[in-house]
Amino acid sequence: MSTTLAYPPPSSGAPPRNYLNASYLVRSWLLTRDHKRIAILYLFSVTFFFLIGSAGAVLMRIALMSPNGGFLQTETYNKLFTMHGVMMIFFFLIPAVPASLGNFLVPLMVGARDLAFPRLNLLSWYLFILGGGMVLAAMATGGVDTGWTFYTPYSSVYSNTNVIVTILGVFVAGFSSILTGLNFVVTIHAMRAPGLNWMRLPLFIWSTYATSIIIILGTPVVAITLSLVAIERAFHLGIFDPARGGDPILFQHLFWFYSHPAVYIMVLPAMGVVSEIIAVFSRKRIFGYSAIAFSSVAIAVIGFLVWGHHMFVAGESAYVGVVFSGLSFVVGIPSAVKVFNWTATLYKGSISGQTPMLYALGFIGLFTIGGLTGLFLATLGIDVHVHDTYFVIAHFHYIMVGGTVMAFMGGLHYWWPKMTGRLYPETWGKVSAIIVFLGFNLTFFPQFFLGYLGMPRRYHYYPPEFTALNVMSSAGASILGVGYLLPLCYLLWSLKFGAKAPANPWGAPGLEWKTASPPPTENFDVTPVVTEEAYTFHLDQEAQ
Amino acid sequence: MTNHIVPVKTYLRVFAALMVLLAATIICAKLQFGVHGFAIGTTLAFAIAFIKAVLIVLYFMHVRYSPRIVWIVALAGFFWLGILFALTLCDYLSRSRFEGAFGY
Amino acid sequence: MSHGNSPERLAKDDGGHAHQFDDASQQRNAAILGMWTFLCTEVLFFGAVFVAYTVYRYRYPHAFYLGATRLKFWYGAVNTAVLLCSSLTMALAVHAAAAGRRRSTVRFLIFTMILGVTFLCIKALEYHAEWEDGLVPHYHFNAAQFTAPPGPSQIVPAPDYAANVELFFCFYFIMTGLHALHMVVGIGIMAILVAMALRGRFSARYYTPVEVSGLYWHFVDIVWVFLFPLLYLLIQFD
Amino acid sequence: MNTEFQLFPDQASVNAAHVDALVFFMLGVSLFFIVLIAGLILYFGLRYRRKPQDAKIIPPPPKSHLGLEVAWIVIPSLLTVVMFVWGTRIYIRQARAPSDAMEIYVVGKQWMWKIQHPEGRREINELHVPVGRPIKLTITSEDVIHDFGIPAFRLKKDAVPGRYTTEWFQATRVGQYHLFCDQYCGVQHAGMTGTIYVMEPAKYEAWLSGSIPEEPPAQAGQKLFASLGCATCHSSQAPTMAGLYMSQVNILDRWGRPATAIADNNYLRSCILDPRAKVVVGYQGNLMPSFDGRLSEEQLVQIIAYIKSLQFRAAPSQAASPPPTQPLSPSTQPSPLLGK
Repeated sequence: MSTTLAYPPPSSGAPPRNYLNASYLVRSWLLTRDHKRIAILYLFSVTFFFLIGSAGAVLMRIALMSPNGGFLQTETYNKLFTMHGVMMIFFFLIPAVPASLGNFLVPLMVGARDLAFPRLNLLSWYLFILGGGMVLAAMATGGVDTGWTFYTPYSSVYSNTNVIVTILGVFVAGFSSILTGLNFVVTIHAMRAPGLNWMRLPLFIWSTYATSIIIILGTPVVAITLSLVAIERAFHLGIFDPARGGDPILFQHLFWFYSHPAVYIMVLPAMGVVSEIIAVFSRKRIFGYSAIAFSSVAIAVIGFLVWGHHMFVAGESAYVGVVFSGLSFVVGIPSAVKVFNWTATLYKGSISGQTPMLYALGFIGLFTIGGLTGLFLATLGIDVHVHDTYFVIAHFHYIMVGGTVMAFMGGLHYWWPKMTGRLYPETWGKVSAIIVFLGFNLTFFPQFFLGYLGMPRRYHYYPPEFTALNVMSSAGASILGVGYLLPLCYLLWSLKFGAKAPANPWGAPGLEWKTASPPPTENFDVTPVVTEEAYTFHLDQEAQ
Repeated sequence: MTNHIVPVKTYLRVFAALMVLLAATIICAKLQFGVHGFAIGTTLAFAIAFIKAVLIVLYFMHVRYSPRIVWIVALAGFFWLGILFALTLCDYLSRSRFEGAFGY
Repeated sequence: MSHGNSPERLAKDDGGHAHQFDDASQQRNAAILGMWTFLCTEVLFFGAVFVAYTVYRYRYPHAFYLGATRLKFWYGAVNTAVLLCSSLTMALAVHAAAAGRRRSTVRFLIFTMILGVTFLCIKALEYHAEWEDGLVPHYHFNAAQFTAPPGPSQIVPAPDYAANVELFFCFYFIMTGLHALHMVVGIGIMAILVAMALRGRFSARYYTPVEVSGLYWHFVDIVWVFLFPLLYLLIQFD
Repeated sequence: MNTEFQLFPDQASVNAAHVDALVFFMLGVSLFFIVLIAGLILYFGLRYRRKPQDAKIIPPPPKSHLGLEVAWIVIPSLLTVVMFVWGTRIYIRQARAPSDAMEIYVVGKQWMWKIQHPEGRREINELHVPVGRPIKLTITSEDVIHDFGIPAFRLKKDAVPGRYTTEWFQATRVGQYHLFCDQYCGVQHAGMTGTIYVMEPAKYEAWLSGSIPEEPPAQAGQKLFASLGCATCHSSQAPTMAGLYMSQVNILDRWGRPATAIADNNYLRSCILDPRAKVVVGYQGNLMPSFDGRLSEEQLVQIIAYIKSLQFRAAPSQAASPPPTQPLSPSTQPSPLLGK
């Protein structure tokens, strides 16, 4: 393993050369193969898609304030929830943490100069943009009204909206995600720094690795399944059409084979982020490192065995329903283990309540609620009642918004100094973290009640007795919106006006903090050699 | 991953085996196997296909001479495909049998 | 060494490597692992269609059997042989590349391409014959031919019986079409390899692209090895 | 129906009480863990917060504690086993309708529910049922997937085109309750709602007779059975229908091997629509024509109701034993379909 200087040291006087000031040409960004620049490209793209998806959510929440559906037409409402789902799931939640933070951090954390296949990495971003563009084009030219689940035969025969283009967009984005996962797996296997064995890897790497396994093995299935729907529509075949011998339940099997594990694609990297933050802001090695590491892999594997719990009332056999219910409980255990381990890490730590830590602690609380309500959905008798109601909506928003987005925000603040070389304003950070937490709970907690009362999802108008809870939820959404807009403003502000960040502002032990902020293009002046376990704190790492 | 060079003779032997197996498939397809013809014939056809695939993977694709990680990756794809097959068919195979028993 | 501003450039014959790797062997390992990982996704990609096909074949065994009897068995058998031959020539191309024999590498790559094109031509002939026979779903599907199978009694078969045969042909065209698409991509890759080999880009120390493309080609071959019994060798159950 | 603000839904069926009991158990467990985790986070966060004078202190790394780690794997696992078993019992009880249940047929289409009572009365988007009596719904759809959900009964089931699904309930409280379509089915999905009227049995009878009764489905099915010419064969060359419903039938399964099937709704439906899917042993030579496309979903349901009405109450027999005029067996006589 080479330990020579990877690039010439900066000449004195000039500002140190880093990946951001290496070149300012637009071309140098659009043709970059630097994983850090691609991460920034992803960060901007997912933020853009997040804003589009959020706009859909805002309009829906306004419409749902009145039981007759407010100012929207029903067709429009249906297209909005489809757009919200497709954008948020395929173009924000799935790539958010892995493709932006993960792209930036994986090579840094394993002590490599780049990902294994930088050109594939760039291609992956272009595919992502192409896919997103196709979906946006489909939205702009009339929209889609199938819901993000594209259930047949509605999507394949009955809907007369832009299903094919949307599906192809999701298909292309799927390949983007496969390329990213492939890059991570190979990088983590083949390019770790000397001394960095598996049990010394940061937990973020473990969770990214587990995520990549799911991406690689799950995404192709949904890609081909959705293509079959597109083919069925385009060529008038009867693959899933019951009128011509097809079985719509088969579509659901193939769809959920990916789309349930996709939930773990979204939340596993978030768990990795939280593990990093909890350790650093308690200045303690994470309690039960190996339990957390292996539980990530366990979730990745068991997560593939539970998809049928989306189909308990769909007409799958009662026998297989029992099997899937049992397996669904099993996948809850590794998640519970993680929560207990994070909590135990705090014990006798030196806890600093800075913004990333607030987000991480919020994550644990909200993820706990999301996980426990998941048990209700795994329970056959109860799922029959709450399936396809707002209970499900509330549950998965607790996991995805309360979990993934909280962790994404926490991670963004935590690594912001490293990515941009600037510090964000701490007070604003704390204030908006608290606003997000409160707004989130006000938005989604009432939906548990709505769901148990029986309000179905994807309803544009509803019986009047559900009004009060819906209004509460919409009120919460407005607070949540403020909570998201504030960071957008002050983070952009800090790019120009923020204080210069030191190499290691948090006193964190990871390899990514051993190089400059922002890092040079080649990441490390000297290939690092790892001699300790992850999260071994030393006084010389003290915040500067 | 060592740079193991497989002798040409090995390739030719594997190829000969593949052609023999192909001939066997064709013969099996043209034979009638009596009472359980369907089960025997189908099993044979897929067993032969499986052996062919294993030969190609082990020799042409050099897995036999590759480190453990390549074995694991190669098996992982088929293992996950197995999950998809098993649990999906679990539904279809149990439908008729249990629909009566559970009352619908 | 190729660090610096042009990190991706590969040194020619000295077993050079891209900047992100420490040495050529790490790069080769990464490339091979990467291709295997990609093949994993391909297994699931084809696998999902196989699962759908299996479910329907289990549901409609009669119709699927009848559909299979209308396929051109010998076209399929000959194509299997052609593909197995191409796998051999591909393996020999990798072998020659590993030994640093450029001319031999090029020759075997071209053999492989020719066999691949032969496969596609036979497939095209077969598709043509199926169009003539009215077996192409929706566009040229003659359902009437599946309404009166020969038998001792005067049966009026189910109208959706023909639809089930049509379902078989949907899967036939989707599966073989996907496979043919992969063949086309493989032949394109080989054309690039030939060009690279002619320019002397490979050596006994650096031939990873040939090796990795070989893995892909063999995988496409394996898919056909399973497609053949799956589509052509359906057995009458009586 | 309760149109006031409420936080907990009406509990109006036997099943609803079972589900709620389990929900309260799980809520208790969940609350315990939420309070535990949130409490510990708050407590640790305050108790061990970094004070300015601690800036230079690195706390010692955690010691591993096997007992603790085992405990928090085992205890949640045991709790989930309880939830699993309890929830599955409810589900299985709910999957098996009592044999004396009154059967009502439900057909969903974009965007309405068409319902027919055993006595013939039809309704749209409304379902009147007597209190205290088990009611079995047989559900299908004419177009896309719908879902027949009744929150007050803690019940829902998808209406899948091309097959029958069922659900059953026993209402315990007189009143009006919501009916929702719970599976997104197109533009007016939110409008595919209705009302369940649970009535005293006497009032239900009055309601039934309150209008001109339409033909009961079984009776309509009998007429169809005659007019379509079914009766011609299903007395001599084809299996008789008497006592067939829910009996065990010897058939040739998908693989052409002898097998048995229960002659339930889905079996009868597939026999009518695709007679060769499951051929009764001994009748391979004389397959019935398919009626696919010639019968509406409602007519299909009526024929099945008629077949059901022909059940023997005593001495259930093997309805499908081959008549002596057709001494064929699968080994000697290949199915004509395959005789190529």
